[in-house]
Amino acid sequence: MSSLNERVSRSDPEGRKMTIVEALREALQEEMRRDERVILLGEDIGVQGGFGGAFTVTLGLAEEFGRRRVIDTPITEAGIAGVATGAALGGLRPVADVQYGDFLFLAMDQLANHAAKLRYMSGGKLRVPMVMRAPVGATTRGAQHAQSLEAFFMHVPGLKVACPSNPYDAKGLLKTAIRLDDPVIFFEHKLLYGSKGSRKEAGGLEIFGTVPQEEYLIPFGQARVLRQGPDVTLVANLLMVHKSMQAAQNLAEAGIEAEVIDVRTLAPFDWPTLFESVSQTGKLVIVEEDNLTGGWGAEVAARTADTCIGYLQAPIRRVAAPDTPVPFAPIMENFYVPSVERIVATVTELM
Amino acid sequence: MSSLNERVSRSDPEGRKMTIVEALREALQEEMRRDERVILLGEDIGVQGGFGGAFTVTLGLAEEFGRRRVIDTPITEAGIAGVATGAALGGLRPVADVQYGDFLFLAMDQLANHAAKLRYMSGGKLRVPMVMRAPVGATTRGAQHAQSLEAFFMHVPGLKVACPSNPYDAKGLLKTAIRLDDPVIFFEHKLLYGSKGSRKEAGGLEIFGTVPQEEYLIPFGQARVLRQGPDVTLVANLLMVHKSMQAAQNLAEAGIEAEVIDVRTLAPFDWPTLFESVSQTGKLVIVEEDNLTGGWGAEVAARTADTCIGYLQAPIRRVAAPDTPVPFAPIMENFYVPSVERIVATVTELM
Amino acid sequence: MKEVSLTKEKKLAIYRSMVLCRMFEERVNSLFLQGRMPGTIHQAQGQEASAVGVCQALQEHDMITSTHRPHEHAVARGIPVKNLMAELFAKKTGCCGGKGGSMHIGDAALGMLPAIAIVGGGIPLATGYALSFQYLKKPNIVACFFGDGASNIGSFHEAINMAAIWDLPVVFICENNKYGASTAIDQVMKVKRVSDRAAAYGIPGKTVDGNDVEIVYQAMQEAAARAREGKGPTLLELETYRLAGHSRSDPGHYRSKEEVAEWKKRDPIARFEAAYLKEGLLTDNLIRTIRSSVEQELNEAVAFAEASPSPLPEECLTDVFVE
Amino acid sequence: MKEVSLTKEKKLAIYRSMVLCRMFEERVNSLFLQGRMPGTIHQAQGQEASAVGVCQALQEHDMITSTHRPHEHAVARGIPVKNLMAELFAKKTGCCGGKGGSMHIGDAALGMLPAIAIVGGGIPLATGYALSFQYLKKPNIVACFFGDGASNIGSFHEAINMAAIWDLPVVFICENNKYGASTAIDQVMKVKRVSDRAAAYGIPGKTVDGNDVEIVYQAMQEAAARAREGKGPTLLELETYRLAGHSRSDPGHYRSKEEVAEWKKRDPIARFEAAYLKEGLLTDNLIRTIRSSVEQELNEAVAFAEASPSPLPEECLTDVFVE
Ligand SMILES: Cc1ncc(C[n+]2csc(CCOP(=O)(O)OP(=O)(O)O)c2C)c(N)n1
Ligand SMILES: Cc1ncc(C[n+]2csc(CCOP(=O)(O)OP(=O)(O)O)c2C)c(N)n1
Ligand SMILES: [Mg+2]
Ligand SMILES: [Mg+2]
Repeated sequence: MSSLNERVSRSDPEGRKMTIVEALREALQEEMRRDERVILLGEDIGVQGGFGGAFTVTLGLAEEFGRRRVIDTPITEAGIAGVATGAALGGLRPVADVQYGDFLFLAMDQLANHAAKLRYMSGGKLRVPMVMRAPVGATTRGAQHAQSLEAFFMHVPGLKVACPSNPYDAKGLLKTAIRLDDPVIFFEHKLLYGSKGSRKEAGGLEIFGTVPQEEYLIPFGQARVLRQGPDVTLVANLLMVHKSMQAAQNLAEAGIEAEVIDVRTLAPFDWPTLFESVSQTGKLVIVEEDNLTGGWGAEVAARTADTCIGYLQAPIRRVAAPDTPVPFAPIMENFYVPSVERIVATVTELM
Repeated sequence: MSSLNERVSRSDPEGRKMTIVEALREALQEEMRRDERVILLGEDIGVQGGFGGAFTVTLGLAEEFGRRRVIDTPITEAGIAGVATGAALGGLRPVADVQYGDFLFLAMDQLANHAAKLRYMSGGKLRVPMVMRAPVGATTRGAQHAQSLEAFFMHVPGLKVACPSNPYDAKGLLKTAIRLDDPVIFFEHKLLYGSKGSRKEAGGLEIFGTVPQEEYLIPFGQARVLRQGPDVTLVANLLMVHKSMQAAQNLAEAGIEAEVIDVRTLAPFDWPTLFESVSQTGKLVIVEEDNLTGGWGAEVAARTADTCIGYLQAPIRRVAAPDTPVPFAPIMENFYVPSVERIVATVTELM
Repeated sequence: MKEVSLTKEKKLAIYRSMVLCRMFEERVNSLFLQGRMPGTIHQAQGQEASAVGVCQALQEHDMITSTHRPHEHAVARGIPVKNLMAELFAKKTGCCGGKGGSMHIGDAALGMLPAIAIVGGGIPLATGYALSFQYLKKPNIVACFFGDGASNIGSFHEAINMAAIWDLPVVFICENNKYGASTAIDQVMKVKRVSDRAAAYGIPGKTVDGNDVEIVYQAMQEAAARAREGKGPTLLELETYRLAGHSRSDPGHYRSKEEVAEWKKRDPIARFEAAYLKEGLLTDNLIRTIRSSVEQELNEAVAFAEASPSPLPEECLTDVFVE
Repeated sequence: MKEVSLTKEKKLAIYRSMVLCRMFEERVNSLFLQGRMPGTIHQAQGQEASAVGVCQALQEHDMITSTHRPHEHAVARGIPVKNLMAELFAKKTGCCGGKGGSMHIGDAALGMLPAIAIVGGGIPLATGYALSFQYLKKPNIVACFFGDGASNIGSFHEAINMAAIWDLPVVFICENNKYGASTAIDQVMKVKRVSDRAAAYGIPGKTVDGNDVEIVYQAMQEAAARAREGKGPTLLELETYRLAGHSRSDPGHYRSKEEVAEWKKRDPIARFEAAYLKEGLLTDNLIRTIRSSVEQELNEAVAFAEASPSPLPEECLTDVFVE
C-alpha cells in the first residue's frame, strides 16, 4: 500500500501524472477498497518478493488486500478463466489475468463457450461479472508472446472488449469493466505500460497521462476523437493510436489534416462517432497491430462501407500486420508491426 | 470395408451418387489406402459397434484399416490437436476430428499457437501436414453444439480453412487437405451430411451429389460459381450455399438473376473469382451462418469494398446470424440462422 | 445394503425422488420418440442412485453443476419438473426460457447451475463457485457432477488441483458409468478407478457402489461434511451404469448383452424396492401410490409444458448482456 | 555419487557438455546485459545435470522437446552453439533463421523440436511425435522436458494419459526447480513430488537428484530403455534449482538467501569436479583445458553470430506455408 502510494507520487510530484501500469493498479486498488467482492486471480500476482504479475500491475496489492483477495494461481489459464467465471456466478467480481494475451487461446473454451454464454443459456437469469486482463503486442519475444487477439473476442457474442491506449482511459475503463455485470476481455499493450525500472520494455513508449484525483468511470462504447481534421479519418486502438497520432503530425506537415479516433472499446463499438467522422472526411484508414485478414479492422471496414457508402471518396484502407506469425528478429518485427511510415504512405496514397 | 462398399452402393445402385458423409468417408478410405502415413485420431471413431464418429463419417474404416490407424482417443480435444500436430511433425499425416466444432475452442492453443506457427518459428524447416475436421452449424442442440467457427481460424496465419457444401467438393477438398503439407481446419456442416438412418439430422438437407469413379483432387483457393447472373453476387459457404441457391431461384421468379459463388475454401480465399463477379454485377451480398460481427463476411466485405469500389453500385450487405449465442428453441433458432427469405429480402432491397 | 441411520421419511423421499427421475426420463424418452421434443437428449436411466443419493445430502443453498446428461441431476435437485419439461419442449416457461435446452437445464436460484455440455467444462465453474462460497464465508458446498470420460480432460486436472490447494468446499462426483459415449473407460485410462487420481492432488478419493442410494448418500454426507468443515474437496467416484443409450438414437451395440443384463440386475430402484419390501418400509400398495403420484406430477408437467407459450422468434436477441 | 558404469570418455563428454551449457548461459547473460541481444531470456544455470544427463542417454534419431527455458537443452542435445548464438542474435544463420528467438530454439533435424514457450504446450507435441515413432516402428524415443509449474496445466494431464494408454516411447522429464516463475511449487500443488502424479496414469514415476548428472543419466537410461522396449512412458522428476533468475531481469527476491546458498552448494558442475578431482578422472589442468576449449567454441560462436547477416525485413513474410 504505502509502496503503492510512493509509486504514484514518485511518478508525479505535482500530483497525478502516471503510467498505464500505475493507472491500472490504482483502478484495481480503488475498486477493491470500494467492493469487497472484487478479487484478483492470476499467476505470480501476489507472491511476496515477486513481480506483481508479468508487468507489475498488481505490485503492492497483496500487501494491502491480503492473499485471500490477491490469489496466486497455478499455471492454468483455462482453469483461471473457469474459476473466475464460476466465482462471478457465485457473486464475486473477479479480475483475472493471463501473463501474455497469447495464452487466452488456452482459456478460449471457458471464455467463449461458458463465460460468454451462461447468461444467455440461462434465459437471462445469470450474470457473469468478471474481467480477464491480457497484455498484447509484439515485443521481440517471438511468435507465442506477441499476438494481438482483439478480433477473436470481438467476434464472441456475450463478451465485451476494451483496449485503452493511455492511463486515463485505462483507469476509467478498468473501473467500469469491474462494475459491469458482463464478462469483459481487457486488452493492454505491453509497450504502453510504461513500467518502471528493470522491467521496462525495450521499445516501450514513455506514456504518462494525467489522471484526476477524483473518481471517474468511462463508459464502454464511447470512442474518443483525439485529433480533428477534415481530410481523412484514422481509427486505431492501443499502440496504434500513438502511431496514428504521430502519423497525423507528420501528415500535417505535408498539409494533410487527419482526424484520429481511439476506439477505446471494440465491443460495444462506437459506430456513430466513427460514421460521423467518415461522413465529414470521406476517407477512412484503419490501423491495427493484428494480422490483416479477419482483424477487427475488417468489421470496421465492412460496416463503414455499408453505412457510409454515400460519403466515401476513396477506398477504405487497412494498415495491419501481414498474415504471418510474429517474427522474432527485431528487423523483421519492425517490418511486421504497422509503422508510422506505413500509415503516412497509406493516407498519402488516398489523397 | 465390405460394410463400407455396401453403404456406397446402397446409396446409389446406378453408381456414384452419394451423401457428404459417404464422400468424406471415401476420401479418407482412398487416402489411407494410398498412403500408410495417413491415420485418424478422434473420439468414438473406431469403436466396434460404435458410431463412426459423431456423424458416422469413419464408420467401417477401423474394420478396413485396423485400430492402429483409426485411433480412438480419450475425450481430450487439446490433446488430440497437439498429438496430431506432433505426429505430423514426426512424418505422419493425421486426420483428427472433434465431435462438434464448438470444441475447437478447447484445442485453440494447440492449433493457433503451435500447429499454425511451428513451421514459421522453425524458420521454414518444419512441416505440419495435419487435418482437423469439425462439424459446424446450428441444429437445435443449444449454444455449445451449434457454432460456426470459420472466422476464428481464417484469422490465424498458418492455417488453411476448407468448408465444402456438397459431396463432390467434400471428397476432393478432403483429399487435397490430407496431401497438403500445411495444417488444415476442415469444416463440415451437420445439416449437409445426409447421414443415413437413425442418426440423420432433423432439418438436414437431402444432399446427394455425383462423385466420379476416378480419383480427383480439388485445389484450395478456387471458389466455384454455381449459378451465373448479372444482377447481384451472392457469396456463401456450407449450408448457406444451398440457401443462397434457393434464394437465387426465388429471385429469378421476380426477375432478378443472381450469381452464386461457393467459396469452398476460406484460406486461401479465391479473391479473383469474387472480384470478377462483383465487377460484373456491381452488387454483393455475403451469406454466412456465423455471427455478424467479425464473421468471415467482414473480411470479404472489407476487401471487396477496397478493391471493387469503382464497380459497386450498392452497399455490400451481409446476411449473417445476429450477435447472440445460438438459442435452443427451434422457433428462435430459425430466426437466428439466416433464411432464404432474409437473403431474398436483402437482395431485393439492393435492387 | 449398508446401514445408515436415515429416517423413514428421508428414505421415502429418496425413493420417490429416484422414481421421479426414472419416470421423468421414461416420459421424456417417449415424448422424444413421438417427435414432440426437438434437439437431442442424453438420458440417465439406471443412474438414479447417484443423482438422488448426492442431492439428498445437500442443503438448500448448496449448488450442483451438471453435464450433457443432466435430467436426473435436475430432477433430484428439485428443479420443478414442469419447468424442466417446458424447457425440453422449448417453451418460454422452461427453466432457461427455451434458450438452453436439454443440455443446459438448471436454475441457479434453486441450486443448480445451467448444465454444461462441454465435457469437463463445468469442473472449473464448480470450483470457482466453491471459491465464492469460501470467500463469502457461506456454509455451503458445490457438488460437481461429471462422467468417467471427463476425467481425462484438462479442466478436470486444472480445477481439481486448484480446489485442492485452496481447500475449497466442493465435492467432485465422478459418475463412472464405464463408457464415455461408445468408448469403454479401460480403453482411455490405465488406472482401474478414477478415484485413484485423487492422490495426484493430495485429496481423498473414494469409490463406492453408485447403484446403492444409501451408500451414495452416506459417502456424499461424509465428503460434504469434510468440505463444509473447510477441509477441502473429495473425489467421489460412483460406480454406475446407464441403461439407456448414450444419446437419442444410440442402440449401444458397443456393449455386450451380458454386461447390460448384469447391470440391469443392479437397477438402483429395483434394489431399493426389493430391500425395503422385505424390510417393510415399502409395500406394493405404497409403491403404487408413489408411482401414481409421480405419474400425476409428470402429467401435469407435460400439460403445463404443452400449454405454455413458445418464445417469440425475436426473443433470441435478448439476454446476451445485462447492460 | 551413485556408481554407474560409464567409460572415462563418456564421463568426460558429460563433463564438457555441462561446462558448455553453463558457459553458454554465462556468455549469453553477459551479452544480454551489454544489450547485444534483443528480446528476453530464461536461463538455466544450475540445471546442467538435468539437461546433460538426459541428453547423453539419447540416441542420434531420438527427439527432445523443450520449454521457454531451452538453452541448456539445446546445447546438451548438441545443436551447434554457433547456430544457437546466431538465433539469439536474431541472425539469418540462427537455428530458426531469426524467426524463432530464445524461446523457440531447436532444430528437428538434429533431434530437438523448436522449443515451445507456452507452458505445457510441448507435452502433447512430444506425445504425438512419440506416436509417429511407434507407428513407423522406429527404435527411437522422445524426451519431453517441462517444469514443475507445467505439471498443473491441462496439457500435462491429457498428453501423459494418452502416452500411457498407448504405451508410447516417450519419457516425461519434469525439471522440478521448485518454482514456476516466482511461485513456489508447494503453493500450487499439494503433492510432495510431481512424480506422485504418475500413478494417475498407471505409469512409473520416479524422483531423483537432478543435480547429480550420473544419477540423472542412469535414471534416464532406465526410462529410455523401457520406452524403447515398448513398455511405455515414465514420469521422471529431476530435483534441481535454477541459480539464475526466472527471466532476464528477475532478481529472485521471492527466494530466501539461505535457500539459494544451500542449492549453490549442490551445483552440479562443482559436485562433479569435486568428485572426480578426488577420483583422478579430472585434474586442474584438464579442467582448464576443457574450459578453454569451451571458451574457444563460444568465442567462435559469437564471432559467427556477429558476422552473420541479418534477415531482410521482408523475409518475415516467408515460411508461413509450405504451399
Ligand atoms: C469437450 C467435449 N468433447 C466431446 C463431447 C461429445 N460428448 C458428449 S458426451 C460424451 C461422452 C462423455 O462421457 P462421460 O464423461 O463418461 O459422461 P457420460 O456420457 O457417460 O455420462 C462425449 C464424447 C463433448 N460434449 N464435449
Ligand atoms: C501457458 C503459460 N502460462 C504462463 C506462462 C508464463 N510463464 C513463463 S515461464 C513460467 C513459469 C514456468 O514454470 P515451470 O514450468 O516450473 O518452468 P521453469 O520456468 O521453472 O523452468 C510462466 C508462468 C507461459 N509461458 N505459458
Ligand atoms: Mg461415462
Ligand atoms: Mg520450475
